Amino acid sequence: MTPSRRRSKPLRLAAGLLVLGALALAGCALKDYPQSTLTPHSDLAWAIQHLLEQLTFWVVLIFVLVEGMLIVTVMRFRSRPGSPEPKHVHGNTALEVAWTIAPALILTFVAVPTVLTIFKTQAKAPAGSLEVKVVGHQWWWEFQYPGQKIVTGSELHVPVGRTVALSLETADVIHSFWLPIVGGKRDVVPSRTNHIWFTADSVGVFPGTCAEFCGISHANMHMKLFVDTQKDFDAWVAAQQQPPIEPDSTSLAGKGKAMFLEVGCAACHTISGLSPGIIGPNLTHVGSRTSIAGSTYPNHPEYVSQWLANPQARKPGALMTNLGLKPDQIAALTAYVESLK
Amino acid sequence: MTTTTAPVAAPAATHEAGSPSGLWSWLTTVDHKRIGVLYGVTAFIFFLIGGIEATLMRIQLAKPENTFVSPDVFNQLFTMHGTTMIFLAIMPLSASFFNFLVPLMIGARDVAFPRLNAFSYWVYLFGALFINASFFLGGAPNTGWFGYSNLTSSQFSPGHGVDFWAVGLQILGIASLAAGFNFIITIVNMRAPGMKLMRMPVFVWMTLVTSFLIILAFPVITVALVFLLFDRLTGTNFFQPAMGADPVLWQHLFWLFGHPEVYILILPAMGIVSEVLPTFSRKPLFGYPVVVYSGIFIGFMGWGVWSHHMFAVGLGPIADSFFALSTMLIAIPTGVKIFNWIATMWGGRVELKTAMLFAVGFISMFIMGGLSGFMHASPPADLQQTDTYFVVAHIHYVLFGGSMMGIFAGLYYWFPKMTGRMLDERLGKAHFWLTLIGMNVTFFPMHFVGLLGMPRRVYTYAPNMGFDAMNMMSTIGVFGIILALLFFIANVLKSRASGKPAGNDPWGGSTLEWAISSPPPPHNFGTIPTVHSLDPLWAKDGAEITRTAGQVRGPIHMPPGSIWPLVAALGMTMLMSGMVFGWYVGIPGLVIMLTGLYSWSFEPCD
Amino acid sequence: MAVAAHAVPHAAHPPTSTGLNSRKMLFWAFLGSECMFFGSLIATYLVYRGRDQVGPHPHEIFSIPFTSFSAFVLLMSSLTMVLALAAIQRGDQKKGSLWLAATALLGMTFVGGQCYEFTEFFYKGLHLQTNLFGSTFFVLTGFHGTHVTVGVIWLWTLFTLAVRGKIPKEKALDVEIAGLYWHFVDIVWIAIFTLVYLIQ
Amino acid sequence: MTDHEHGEHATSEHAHPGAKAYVGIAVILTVITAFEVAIFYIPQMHPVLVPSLLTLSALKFTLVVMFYMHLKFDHRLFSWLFVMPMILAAAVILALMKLFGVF
Ligand code: HEA
Ligand code: HEA
Ligand code: HEC
Ligand code: CUA
Ligand SMILES: [Cu+2]
Repeated sequence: MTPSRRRSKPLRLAAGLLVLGALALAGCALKDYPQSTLTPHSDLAWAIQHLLEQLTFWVVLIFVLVEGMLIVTVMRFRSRPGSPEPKHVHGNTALEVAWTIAPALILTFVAVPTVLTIFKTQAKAPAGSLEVKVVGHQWWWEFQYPGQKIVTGSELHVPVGRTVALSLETADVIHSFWLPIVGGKRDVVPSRTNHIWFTADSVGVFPGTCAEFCGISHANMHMKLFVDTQKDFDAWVAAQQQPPIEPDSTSLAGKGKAMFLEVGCAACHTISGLSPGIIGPNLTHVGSRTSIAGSTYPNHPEYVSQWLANPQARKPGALMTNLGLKPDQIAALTAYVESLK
Repeated sequence: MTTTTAPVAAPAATHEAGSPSGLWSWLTTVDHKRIGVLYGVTAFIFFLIGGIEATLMRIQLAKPENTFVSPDVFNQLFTMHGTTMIFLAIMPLSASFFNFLVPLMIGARDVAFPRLNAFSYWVYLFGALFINASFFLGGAPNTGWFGYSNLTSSQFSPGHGVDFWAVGLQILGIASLAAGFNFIITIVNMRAPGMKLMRMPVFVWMTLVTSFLIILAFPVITVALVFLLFDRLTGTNFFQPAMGADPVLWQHLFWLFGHPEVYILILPAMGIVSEVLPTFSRKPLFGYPVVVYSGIFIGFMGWGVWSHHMFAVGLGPIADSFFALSTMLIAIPTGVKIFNWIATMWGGRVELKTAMLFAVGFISMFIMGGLSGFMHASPPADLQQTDTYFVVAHIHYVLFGGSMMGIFAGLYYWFPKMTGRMLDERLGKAHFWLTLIGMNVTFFPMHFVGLLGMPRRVYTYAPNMGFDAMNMMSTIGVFGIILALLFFIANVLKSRASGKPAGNDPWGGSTLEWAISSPPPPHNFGTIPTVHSLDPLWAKDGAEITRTAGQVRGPIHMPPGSIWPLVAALGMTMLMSGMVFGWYVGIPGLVIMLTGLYSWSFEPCD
Repeated sequence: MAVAAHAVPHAAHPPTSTGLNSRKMLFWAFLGSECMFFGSLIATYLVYRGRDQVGPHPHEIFSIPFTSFSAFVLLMSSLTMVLALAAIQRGDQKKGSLWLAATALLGMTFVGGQCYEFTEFFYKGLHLQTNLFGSTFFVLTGFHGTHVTVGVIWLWTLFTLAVRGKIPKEKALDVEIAGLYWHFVDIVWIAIFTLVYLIQ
Repeated sequence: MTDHEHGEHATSEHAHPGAKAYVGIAVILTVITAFEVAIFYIPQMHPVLVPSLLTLSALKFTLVVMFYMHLKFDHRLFSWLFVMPMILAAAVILALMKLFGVF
């Protein structure tokens, strides 16, 4: 599907008007509603949007008609002094057949596009798509680019206009991967691998989140989608493929590096060539991210040191141990983490 | 209460003689009307508790990054809110109506198994107390009302919350099953002469369908919970992915139960509304057979749609399409019911008494909830909606706007029959309008906040997401609902203190219960009426039925009261709670249960 | 359920709408409900079959001759049960009690066989926790065995009553209902024997 | 027991088969069981193992329900009460097997 939308059909126009009218507050105000499902930015999201528009059209129509009928009936036949005793009508076959068939017809109008969309969106991803493996963890997302040999966390980078095929897995419990802007949810389920694919159609940064209750910090399991131009994406890939930055061993960051191995961070975090831990996010280029810890903290020295001092403070239940670090240790570690661009 | 050999006397005298009071008489009662009242009062209290839990959640969500309750407490709140509302409030409120009304409507003296009926109530009460006790014993369950595995495994949910939940639901399941069997047999076997199946009031039909759903759906959740408990208590592998298990099996078993369950919650309300509308339109139900068949069809179809709760799981396009189509199909019989209800009012003389207002409110709000359900039924669209507040909006329009409004319609309609006193119409109307406004202010914004990306079951949200205003609105709305409920409570208290006496038939209803005094005597009908038509009291012989129904001709045997159902229920609850508390509760429970059952079995019946 | 069913007042009930006995109807409804119970258990067994990474696997430990014998025993207990009922219905409590005892004994043989089988499997390394097969197999057959055990207790209760002459012809329904339960337990085993043991 | 029940029993009792028929059915059941086990052990039968075992056990099932549980002779309502849930249970089993890709 192409990004440009044609709404020639009157039905679609009406539907669009209804959606956009009824949901005026959504009115493309991505700025105000960054996680909105009503501002599609990919073929998948558009496919859903078209279906939603038709659904909304019918549903609103039925709603107006039936509620109208209800209200009119109640008003018109309200008991007034002197109203006659009603006739005892027991039914009317023709009428009853009619109002069985009418919904059945509407149902077909909805069912057909539904099934078509199901098969279209769940088809195999086109060959040559960018493959990314998503792994849900309590309570952060991991992204692996097997072709590019990149592992990162919480922030997914994709190029605009190229199909991205995600395969989705979990490391612990069920989560649900959801980036509203590019399409619907897919659960990540232990012992299963799920799939979803989309082609993002405009550049930008969009929030997403975990949508299946997954424990105490379910509310803090966010992520960000970066839709980059091909050029920016290539640059990002190239940067991620670099070995981690080697800080000067006398600098604060350098001290932090030593400490990283000393206090036990290495047990949980991978930094290429330095440590193999896999419990927490890969930190090789953590400094290049805009947010950390499931996008709950902006990536800023102040927040990083808060995080290191007490991971559970803002993110209850976070599975990173509170190592009881002293302020100077935190300062050094923060400097090191921030240096890992 | 022992054998009531009522003398051939005025009904009033029998009434006095046959209604002993005092605590003991309530503990030993096997009278379906008293059990109905017990169910109703208990369930309403749990409804308030569930509502208070909701209110606490709403306060927490009023503004972003609020810290009114801790995340863990929030998770306990929504889990217990859902569990309480569904299993401890709506289902038993419906059961309260089944109990009170079904024997009256079919012209019976009691249910088929009065002591089983008492047993069912006591099991429900003890199960409800048990599951709520968890709040004080180390934390309530916190994994949501559908407790998806493998989050519920002992690895990810150590502590006893989930055990309380699983054992509690098992106990409540026994209560529901007992009631389900009882009502099936009562309806099939205890009808008055001439009360053919197609002359039964729609409410009785819906009770029958609901009871079948109960006895067929609860075994499935029982098995799922057995697996869960085995996993947690003995280390089996039913939901252990590491051992090759698939946690999705839980979802299938749960929703195989769970979807029929939502029709268990709505069909009784549809039955109630089908009784209220004709009475206040002064016109028989339009298309009675079709309404009945639609109800049966809904109950039947309810078995083939469960995976619409699992569209995000990735079942594949064929399964998704199948379940989408079967789900959409349910819109047809539901629509038929709605059109028939409207047609019932069309050409009638619509009296907007409070009961009628709630019935019309039910239709109106249920359409809303049904249509959002219809939107969920389209899997691609649902992928954007599932697990967001859009679903929360759907469930509250069908459950609060539907089931609860229906139940209030029934309460206003039958309260005079149950207590002998009228409710105040002015307070009632205030209750209705405040409920209608309050619920829409609370739940309507949830559609939008959901479509705008707010997931459900989050204890907090960020300030820059655009969720603030609508959440605040929802929270404000709850206070409207609270106010409405306070009006209702005041109304009930006022009626108890100084309500107008109701007389036999304050509304001019068509069904048999209106032929006898309010509240009815323990034996219900002095003379069991013979039914010749669908609306017996509106038929030619209606006056005759009313005249004779109260007359007692000859001795009437009523089953004596018994304490053993309570004892057996207590023992059973203790036995099962032993899974959480240990053998020193379980073993005495077993002994008490066996004592109860044994004494019950060999107790002389009359 | 069983005991509850007993408790129903037998006398002084006005005739029922269908002319059918309420207790018997309750029991059929109960068996319908039980179908869903065992259906879910069997479904789980079948869904999980063959997903184990670790043994023992069914074909490694099932002993078909032994289980065939058990199945046969249970099948024959259905025969003795129906003969017991026929005797009681004729008013022959003596023969009735003998057949009841025979049924209970056959049931006990079956349960004994199951205990033996479980122990055997246990020694061959199949525990509840070993793998999915262990979990699903033991829970499914365990629930069936529990049903048989409840039935055995029920049968002995009836036996003591019949021996003391307390189940006259008019109370044949008490035996009939126990019989329904017993046959149901038997047919569940017919299903389990085929689906679990023979079709591996 | 009420007169009513007597009445109902009287009618159904007459129709009940006698001891001979019961034994006859037991013999059939035994033969079928033997046959089932035989199929299990005869390699030539393995291509049709599943369908034949299912058919045979369904046959056994039906015999017990119809004759030992008297459904054949009893009121139709009892058949409904039992057979509908049974069909539902079978449907659930099949649906779950399908959904989990067993077949
Ligand atoms: C009283 C309870 C009740 C009732 C009656 C319903 C009724 C329906 N429900 Fe709902 N549902 C719930 C309670 C209920 N539901 C609950 C509690 C959940 C959430 C569980 C959880 O996750 O916690 C849920 C979730 C839920 C989902 C899963 C959403 C998700 O999690 O992603 C779906 C998906 O299909 C759905 C669909 C439907 C449909 C199609 C109906 C239909 O029966 C509605 C039919 C009615 C109408 C359609 C309106 C009237 C009809 C007409 C006026 C005729 C013309 C109409 C048309 C042609 C469309 N429901
Ligand atoms: C029958 C069902 C039912 C009913 C009636 C309600 C009623 C309400 N629900 Fe319910 N709700 C569910 C069933 C129901 N809910 C279910 C199944 C879920 C899903 C749970 C899950 O995710 O697991 C849910 C989830 C749910 C959520 C989402 C939680 C989350 O996902 O994080 C919210 C949030 O606002 C909510 C709010 C409310 C509110 C405000 C009401 C109000 O209508 C409540 C009104 C009642 C009161 C306000 C009580 C009145 C109190 C008084 C009158 C006080 C007097 C008393 C004293 C003085 C002691 N509910
Ligand atoms: C017990 C394992 C463990 C240890 C030890 C540990 N971490 Fe972590 N770390 C985690 C986990 C798990 C997360 C993800 C938490 C979340 O977002 O919920 C994390 C997240 C982080 C993040 C945010 C990364 C991102 O992209 O989101 C940083 C930075 C970090 N840890 C640094 C450190 C440092 C520095 C140390 C040593 C002082 C350390 N960690 C020790 C497990 C650990
Ligand atoms: Cu992960 Cu919610
Ligand atoms: Cu559903």
